[in-house]
Formats: sequence, structure tokens, C-alpha cells
Amino acid sequence: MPKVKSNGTELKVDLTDKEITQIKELLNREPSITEWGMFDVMHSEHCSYKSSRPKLKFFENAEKNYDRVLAGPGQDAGVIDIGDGYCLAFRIESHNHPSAIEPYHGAATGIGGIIRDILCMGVRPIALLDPLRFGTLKNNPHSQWLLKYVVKGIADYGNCTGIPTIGGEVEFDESFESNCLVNVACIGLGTIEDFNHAPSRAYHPGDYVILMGGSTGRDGIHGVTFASRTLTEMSEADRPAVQIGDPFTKKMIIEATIEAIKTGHVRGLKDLGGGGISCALSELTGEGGTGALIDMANIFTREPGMTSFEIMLSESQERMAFIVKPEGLEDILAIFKKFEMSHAVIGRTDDSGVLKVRDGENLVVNLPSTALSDAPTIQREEKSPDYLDALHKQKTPEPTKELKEIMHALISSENICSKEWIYRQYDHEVGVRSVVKCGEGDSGVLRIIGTDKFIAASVGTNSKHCFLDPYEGAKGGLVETCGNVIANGARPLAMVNCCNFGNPEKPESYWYFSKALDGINDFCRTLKIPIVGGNVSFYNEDEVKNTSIKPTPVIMIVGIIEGAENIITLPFKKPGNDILLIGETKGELGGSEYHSVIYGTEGGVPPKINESIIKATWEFLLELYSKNLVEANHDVNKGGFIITIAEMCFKNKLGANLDLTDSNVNDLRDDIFLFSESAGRFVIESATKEHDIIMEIAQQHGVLVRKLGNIIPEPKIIVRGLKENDIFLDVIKLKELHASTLPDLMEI
Amino acid sequence: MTIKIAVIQFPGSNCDFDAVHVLNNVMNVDAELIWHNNFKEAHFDGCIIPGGFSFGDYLRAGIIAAHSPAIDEARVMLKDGRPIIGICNGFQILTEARFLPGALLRNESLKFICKWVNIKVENNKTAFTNRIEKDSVLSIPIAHAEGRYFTDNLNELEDNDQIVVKYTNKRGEISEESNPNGSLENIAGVCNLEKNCIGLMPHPERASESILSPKGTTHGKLFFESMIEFIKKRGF
Amino acid sequence: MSKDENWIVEIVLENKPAARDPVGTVIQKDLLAKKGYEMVSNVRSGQYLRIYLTANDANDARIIIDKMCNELRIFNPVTQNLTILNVFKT
Amino acid sequence: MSKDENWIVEIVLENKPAARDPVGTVIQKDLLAKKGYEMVSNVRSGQYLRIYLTANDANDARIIIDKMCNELRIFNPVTQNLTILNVFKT
Ligand SMILES: Nc1ncnc2c1ncn2[C@@H]1O[C@H](COP(=O)(O)OP(=O)(O)O)[C@@H](O)[C@H]1O
Ligand SMILES: [Mg+2]
Repeated sequence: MPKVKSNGTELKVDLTDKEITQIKELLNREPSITEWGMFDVMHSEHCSYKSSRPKLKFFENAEKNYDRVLAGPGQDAGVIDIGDGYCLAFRIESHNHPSAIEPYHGAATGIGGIIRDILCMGVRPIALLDPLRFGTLKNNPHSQWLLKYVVKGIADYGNCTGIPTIGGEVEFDESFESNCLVNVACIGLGTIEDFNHAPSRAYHPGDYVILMGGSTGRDGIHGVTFASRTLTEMSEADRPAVQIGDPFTKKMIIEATIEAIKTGHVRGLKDLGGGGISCALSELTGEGGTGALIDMANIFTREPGMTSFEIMLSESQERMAFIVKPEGLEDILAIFKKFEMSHAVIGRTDDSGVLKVRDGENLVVNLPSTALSDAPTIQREEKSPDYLDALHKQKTPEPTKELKEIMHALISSENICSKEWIYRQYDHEVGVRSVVKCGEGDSGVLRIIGTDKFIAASVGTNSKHCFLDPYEGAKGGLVETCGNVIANGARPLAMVNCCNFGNPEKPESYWYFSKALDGINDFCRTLKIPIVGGNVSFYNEDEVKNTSIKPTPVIMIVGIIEGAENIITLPFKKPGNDILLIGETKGELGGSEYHSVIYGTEGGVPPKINESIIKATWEFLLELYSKNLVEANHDVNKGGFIITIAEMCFKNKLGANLDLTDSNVNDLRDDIFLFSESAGRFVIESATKEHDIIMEIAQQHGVLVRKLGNIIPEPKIIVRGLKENDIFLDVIKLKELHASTLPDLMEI
Repeated sequence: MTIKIAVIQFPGSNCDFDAVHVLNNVMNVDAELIWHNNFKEAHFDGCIIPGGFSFGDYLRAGIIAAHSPAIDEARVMLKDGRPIIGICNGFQILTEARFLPGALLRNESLKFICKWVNIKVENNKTAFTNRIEKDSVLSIPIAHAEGRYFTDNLNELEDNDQIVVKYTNKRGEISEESNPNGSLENIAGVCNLEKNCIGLMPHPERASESILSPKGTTHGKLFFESMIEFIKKRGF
Repeated sequence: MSKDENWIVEIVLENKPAARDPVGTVIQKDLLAKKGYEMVSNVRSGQYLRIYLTANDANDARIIIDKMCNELRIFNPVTQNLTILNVFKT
Repeated sequence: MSKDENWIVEIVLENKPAARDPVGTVIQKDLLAKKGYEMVSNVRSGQYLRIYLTANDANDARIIIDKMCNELRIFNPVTQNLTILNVFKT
């Protein structure tokens, strides 16, 4: 790392020589050590998106292109108008590196951070979701330890703040063994008026700048630089102390902030996350076109003797910055006093366009407000990995096991089994909004009290598919998460994403990123889904093997359901009803669970996405909903449609009598047909008398629908009409296997 | 005149808004959210200590809130015979404040547990169960990490009819499998000697609207209906 | 005459045997699963607090903490025992 | 030659000094200070464990416990410190 000097003090920075020269030219002088530190942080990959910005350009016009988008990428969170005067804010973020070394506090402070992002859009955080990736659990105490404490960290923090964790997703794969992924998402609900009250900008000169919440300590200085390198590059000693979260203080911050916003006196609001005060102040003033004079003496610190460098760069948790109208100061301070939150007026905004920080007599920071946010971008090289060709050529081996045995192995595999062990630890009901709860549907559904509207939200992607084909795989993630909200009756409204990739300086890693973004972009444009935010986490590499994680562009979708009667749930409900498979099953087993669980391979060609068929399928389902023709719905993914059907039997202990004679339209081998992971399919339950009308609507939309059989009251699944033998499965046994896998692995 | 219920908001309460919502919008009484330092008992016919993590549950769930001035006010209500219910963290606060006997310890599994359970009504002569038939089995959710009920004086509780509800299976049978947290004798809720104050680990406010309930039931409402009935009988 | 010296008092709150000790039990279970710790026969857990205070002398410090713990129910007498581990000057 | 004596080791796991301790802070600020215990300036909290084991001598006992805490991940050195409070023979 290059070193810079100022006044005899030396500092190692993560800036390129070119950046260093540019900074000196811009200021026309040697920056102070504090200023160097601020540039270092703000130009880090984590804050500046310097490698990813060239690709993220595609995302930049959501507000212009979609009326419902109130805030798009670039803001702390995406915000959409959902009618009746309400808006939703949502965002997803990664907290991978801290969680990999300290799963409990790493995950907890991840939740803390995402809550702040939502809060500073002026709305109340009402739900959390947690897409996770770990190494496989079996015989692997390290992965078990990570999962156990990540879940506990999320639970302790989310539960205490009173924000329900309404869903999530988890995959287990070797590539995440030392670099697990902890992504966290939050949804906020408020009125459009609340949102307009508190932009994360300081537009007006003369306003007070108030710091509220926890005190500023020496912890977490340079957390963002940590997130901008691989774990190996940072030796134990270099690693900043992982932050300790304080959910109780966060809860108080939420209540005090919301009460403050309601007064109308707050004119700007910003959370202190990566880069601490530096980052918050430069964004507030830089983007607001103002400047500010801050007096360091007023910043309350946890320990005596902190230097201006430490104070400006501290990433201590649980702090917020408020920009307050002069006439509102008294009222706002009274609110902070009521909640007994530490706070201080640390300065005022002005029209200088310069951010100045005074430490006694000295001006330790004196920078144009926009200087810090203008980080240069870097055009990275991309190259597709050499190993992919060989992987794509791998074929599905001839089955050596009975189909029934395979079913048992799949239903109890780590990636397909029930995730109840996780979500039981989350309070998923606080707030009395949770209508479809964890495990009852593909997405979490929340009511908006006082309206007849419901929000559905889902997160996920398939890392194995993305590894084989990032372009199709990223689209597949969109198909799956959209499919999850659609399965519950919702129309997808908008998306945010969290891109988890390897070292962008490696052309292969950057290629994955680049192709995944192309996929996201193309899909969203065709299906008219606004992209309202994202987060990029690079440098996720396996410390020991020096290989990258499987590329994981996690997608988060929110959708809206109008009317309680339009909520659809997953379980089969009534014996006698039809079981229909929507969508075409092709021989698409690349990166499937079938391959990895049964044969230990991960090659083949993963599912391809055809946007026009996907769109037709969605419109078809929404039409069925509007005519009240669907009793249950579950989208098909890992393990194929037979796993989907089994899962639909579990809750009410029902069974299925299937005859597949006419449904294998591509004449596939039995195992390939059953376990294919072709995207965009659903299994629905409908009344037998509605069969003809459903087929008619399907034809109008050009969607392939096949009746597979009927629901039966006995808990067994009978599969006839295969090329080879019939299969007889015991639902109780399958349910037991599905339920016991995680507890058995975790409670040794 | 309308019935006035206080929902006391401690720093860290998080089921406070939920309780207010149910009382105002489902039960149609006049509930008010009151910051713990501002609570004045004289204005209210009853009070609810809601769930959450008062003071972060730091040191021990409920202990710091039990020292709040709001509890001194509530003590006046208690002596006066007005109804008081502590739900989840509220129950923990009321045991720490010694309104109720026993203590709530960390769940046997050491994990937070959020799920719907069945409870059986053992005593229907309290301010919060007078509208429920004895031995009825109710469907209601729990969500806690410190809910393992313990007392060193079980006989006294039994002799005085202070056990209000117990965790059971669907059929109302008390078994180890139906005990979610290791509570002594499957105890899920208790009351004081006078029966005007109860503590419940399960959350009735989450089980008062059919849309929130997996089975479409509204058993939680019964506790609030009983409270209203109790207040009406006393006169307000 | 007050001397107002700086003292540290270390206390531990433990569950009474009847209230059980799941934390200790879990650690012990983990130990059994891991071979090589047969020499450990028992583990008990508790909550530790280190309290910094001014007091006249060690005895005074002890009295203050003792009174505080009882008065504020720092430990719950129904379920817990309190031990003052150490009192020392800083 | 092994003597196999019975030992007790008392340990405390707590957040590193530079890290926050929300539990201790809340106890001091929201309980002690409000109830008249202004002489208490600070509280730090931790997890206490008392471990019963057989060992050759005090030093041996210490080494076993240190290894055990690391191996069972009873604490995480990234955020916590382990202190052996006392080692004594029973
Ligand atoms: N990490 C997690 N946190 C919370 N809930 C989870 C998590 N992983 C899975 N779930 C929940 O478990 C249920 C099943 O999840 P999953 O198997 O991913 O769904 P799908 O059938 O759509 O693939 C959903 O309700 C989901 O929200
Ligand atoms: Mg799904």
C-alpha cells in the first residue's frame, strides 16, 4: 500500500498513485492527515463503487422511467409509491467479511446498518430478510459455528428492535466455506409526506447539524477498507475490531428519529455507516449543494484523547446525523431528551460549498463538499473462465439409485430441507402485520394496516446456476424471486440487488459480475421491473484455496397484493382438487441439486430464461387469481416439480395421485423430467370443475399447462405414467426427512 | 364514558403499538400509549405492560423496567383492584416487580422461539379469563428467549389457583413435547392472589384477528374481552 | 472521614441448582462430543459484573455493593445466588 | 508423573476494552445512576464460567482451560478477551 505524509505523520492508504496526484491537484496543497484518511475511505471500493460503477450505469434512470419510483439507485434505499399516500423503502446490503470472522456481531451489525439505511429515508422499518451462504454443514464444525452465530446475531438484533424477520434464503456450498455471505434486507413503510420530509441531503444553509445516538469510539476505523480487500490480504492484526451492536440503542434511535421526522423540522437525515462522520457529512452537503462548519469539540466521544483522524473516521455503530431547521431545534432536542439519547449540535450548514471541521484553532478538514464523492472509476478487465466449457459438457449420469431413494436424498439435502431451524429463532410476527409467515408461502406477506393492501417480499438467487452461467443465472434469480411473490398472489413492483463476487482485479471474477449485471438489466428492462437500488460486495474469496466464491447476485423483490381475498398460500388444501403444472420442463440440470446431491458434480447446462414465456406465465397466473381459480401455489425450483408437490402436501398431511403420461412433453428420461430445474414453473391447486376454463385461459396466454393428478386425503404420493416403474412415497416420511435435516446437523 | 386503558411504553418495548392497535381497532376501547416516565394511574381503568425488550433485556429481562416510576404507579392500580396484564416482556417485568410470583428464565434450548402453540385455561376466574371456559384450548403465538417459568413455591401457586394457563397439545394434554421452553409444569401464565393481575408469555394481541392466525381463530381477543367485562363489572 | 478511593468489585450471579444452568450444560455436552476433555467433570455458568466505584475502603466498597445488589435486585433471589468474587483498589 | 488433583478454574469472557459493552452501560446509566448509586462510575459485564477438572497442577489446569475455550469457540478472540480469574484446588 502506498504511504502519504502530512506534517510528519505517515499513513498507509489504499489510493492509487494517480488518485493521490489528482487529490493534491484538486486541493492545490497537501491534504491534512485527517483529509487523507477521508479520501482513503471515500475512494474505497465499498464506498465509491469504483470497479462496479461502470456497470451500474445501466441502473441509473429508474425515477425517470417509472412513475411509481420516488427514489432510485444512489439513495440510501429505493422508495416506491404504493398508492393511498403510502410509500415503501427497501434495500439490501452485504456484511460478509465481518461475519466471516465474527459471525455473531458481524451479522448483528449488518442488521443494524440496513435498519439505519431505511430509517434515513424517513420511514419506519417494518421487516427484515436474510439471504445467507455457508459451506456445507455435514462434518463441518466451522460452517455449523458460522450458521449458528449468524442466525443468533440476526435474531438478537432484529428481535430486540421489534422488526420482524419475515423471510430469507440460505444455500450451502463449499465455495462459501471460509467466506460466508451474510446479506440483509430491510423494508420500511411510511407516508409519502414522511419521505419528502427527510431527504438525505442538506439543501439549506443555516440549518443545525445534530449528531444523535451512540458515542464515537475508536472501534471500526477503516471497516470499509476491510470490506474492500480479501480476507487473506488483511492479516489478523490489520483487521479492525468487529463492531459490537447495541440493538437497544438502535430501537431508541428508531423511535426518536420517527418522532423527530413527524415534527416536520428535520430537513435532512443520514445514517453513519461506513466512513462514519466523514462520509455522512460529505454526502449531505456535497449532494445538497451546501457546505458546513463542524466543531469537533462537540462530538461526544467514548474515550478521551481521540484524534481528529479517529473521530472523523470512526465507524462506531448506532449514530445518526440530522439537519434541522433553526426554528425547530428546541423541539427536536426535546424529543432526543425524552428518549434519553445522547446528542449534540455539532455545527451548521452554510452556502460555502466547503466542508470545514475545526479542532480547536485548527481547521483539520477544509474540502469542497463534492470532492469526496467524486471518486474515479476503474475499467476492469473481463474474461470468461477457461474451466466453463468442460463443465458445460458434463452430462447427467445414468441413475444408479431408485427414484424413491433419490427423492429421499433430495428432500433431506441441506439446500432443499426445511429452514425452520432458522426462522423459529426470528420473531417474524412482531408488528401484527405478518399474514403469510415463514414456511407458509414462498414469500413473506405483510398487511398495511388501515388499507386492503399487502406487501409480498422475497430474496434469493441460485449460486450454482450463476457459477455455470452468470447471465442466465442472474435472470434465473429474478424469475425465482418474482415467482415467489407471484405464487402468493402479488404483482412484482420493484427490485434491489446485492452483488456478491470475488476479486474484481481478477478478469474472471469481473466477468461474472459483468455478465450477471447484463442479465439483471436485460430481464428487468423487458419485464418492466424498476431497479431501485443495489449493493456490491467484491473480494469474497476463499482464504485457503485462493478461489472465488460462487457468484451470487442476490435479488430482492417486493410486490403488492390488492385485497385479502387475493392472497394465495402454499399448502394443498382440499382432497379431490386438481394438481396442475404450469410451464415447460426441459432437460435443464446444470448446477442442479440432483447433480450435486446424487452425483457430487456441478456441471451441465443450467436453465435458460425466455422472457416472453415468463411474462406470459405471470399474466396467466394473475388472470387466474382475478377469477379466483387458484387454491394453492408454489413455484418450482431446486429438486424439480416433484419436490414442489411434496412440500405442498406437508402442512395439511395430504397426498397426491399423479399420472404423468401426457406431461413429459419433451420425452425426457424419468429422472431428468422429475428433477429438472427449468425456470418459471409453478404447481397450483385448483378445483376440478375449473379445469376447462383454466386450460382455455392458458391457451390464450400461450402457456403450457398440464394436469398432473389430484390431491388425495391419504398422506402418500403415487406417481404413475413414467417410462419406468411407478413410485410410491410416504408423505409423513418425506416431511420428517425435510424437517429433521437442519436440527440434526446443528444440534449434534 | 369509555373505558381507558394505558399501554405503557418502556425504552425497548416493541409490542406496544400492537397492543394499542388491537385495543383501539379490534376491541374498540380507548387505549393510549404512554411513555413510562409520564404514566399517571389515576386516568386509567386498566393497564397493559406490553412485550419487547425493555432496556434491551440487559442484566435480566424485565429487571430494569421494574424499577421505573411507571411500576410505582401501576402498584397503586394493583392495590386498587384494577386489571393489569403483562405480556411476554411485560410478564417478566411484573415478576421482577413482584406483582406476580416466580421468575422467567432463559429457554431450555437457549434459543429464541417464535411459534404458535396451544394453551389450556386452568383458571377462568381472573380479570383476563372470565370470558373463557375452563379447560378450553387456545391457539396463540409465543416469541421469547426468556420464558421458562420457574418458582420455588409451586404448591402455594396451585393451592391459591394462581396458574392461569399451561402449554398443552391440541387436545389439552400436558406433555413434555408441548412445553416449548422448559417451563415448570408447562406454566405459560400466572396471576396474583387477588386475580386482577396476570402475566402471559404468549401474545394475545397477535392472536386477536383471524387474518393473522394460521387457523383463522381469534382466541387472543378473549383475554381483552374478559378485561373489558371485568372493568364493566367493577364500574368505571 | 471519606477517602474516596477508586475500587473495583467483581460479582457473579449464578442460577440456583433448582433453576438449572442450561449454558453450563451445553458446554459440557459439547465437551463430551469433543474427545480429549475427559478431565473436565463439570461446568457452571454465571453472569459476571465488574463494578467501578469510589469508596472509603474495601469494606465500604463491599457494603455498598451488597446493599445495591439487594436493594435493586441485581440478582433475583428466587432463582439466583450472588457472590462477591473480589474487591480491589485500582 | 501425573498427580490428578481436583482443580477449579474460574474464567470470565468479556468484550475487549476498546469495544462497547452495552449491557454494562445500561446497568450503570439506567439503573444504578437513577437509583442513587452515583459512586459507581462504570460497569462492565461478562460471561463467567467455573470449570471443575483434574489436572497435574495449577499451570496444567490453566493450559487445559485456555485450549478448551479456544477449541470449543467458547469465546471469539476477535471481539472478546478471556481472563482466568482464579485457579484453586478443591
Ligand atoms: N435465512 C432465512 N431466514 C428466514 N427465513 C428463511 C431463511 N431461509 C429460508 N427461510 C424461509 O423458509 C421458507 C422456505 O424457504 P425456501 O426453501 O428458500 O423457499 P422456496 O421454496 O421458495 O425455495 C420461506 O418461508 C423462507 O422465507
Ligand atoms: Mg419458492
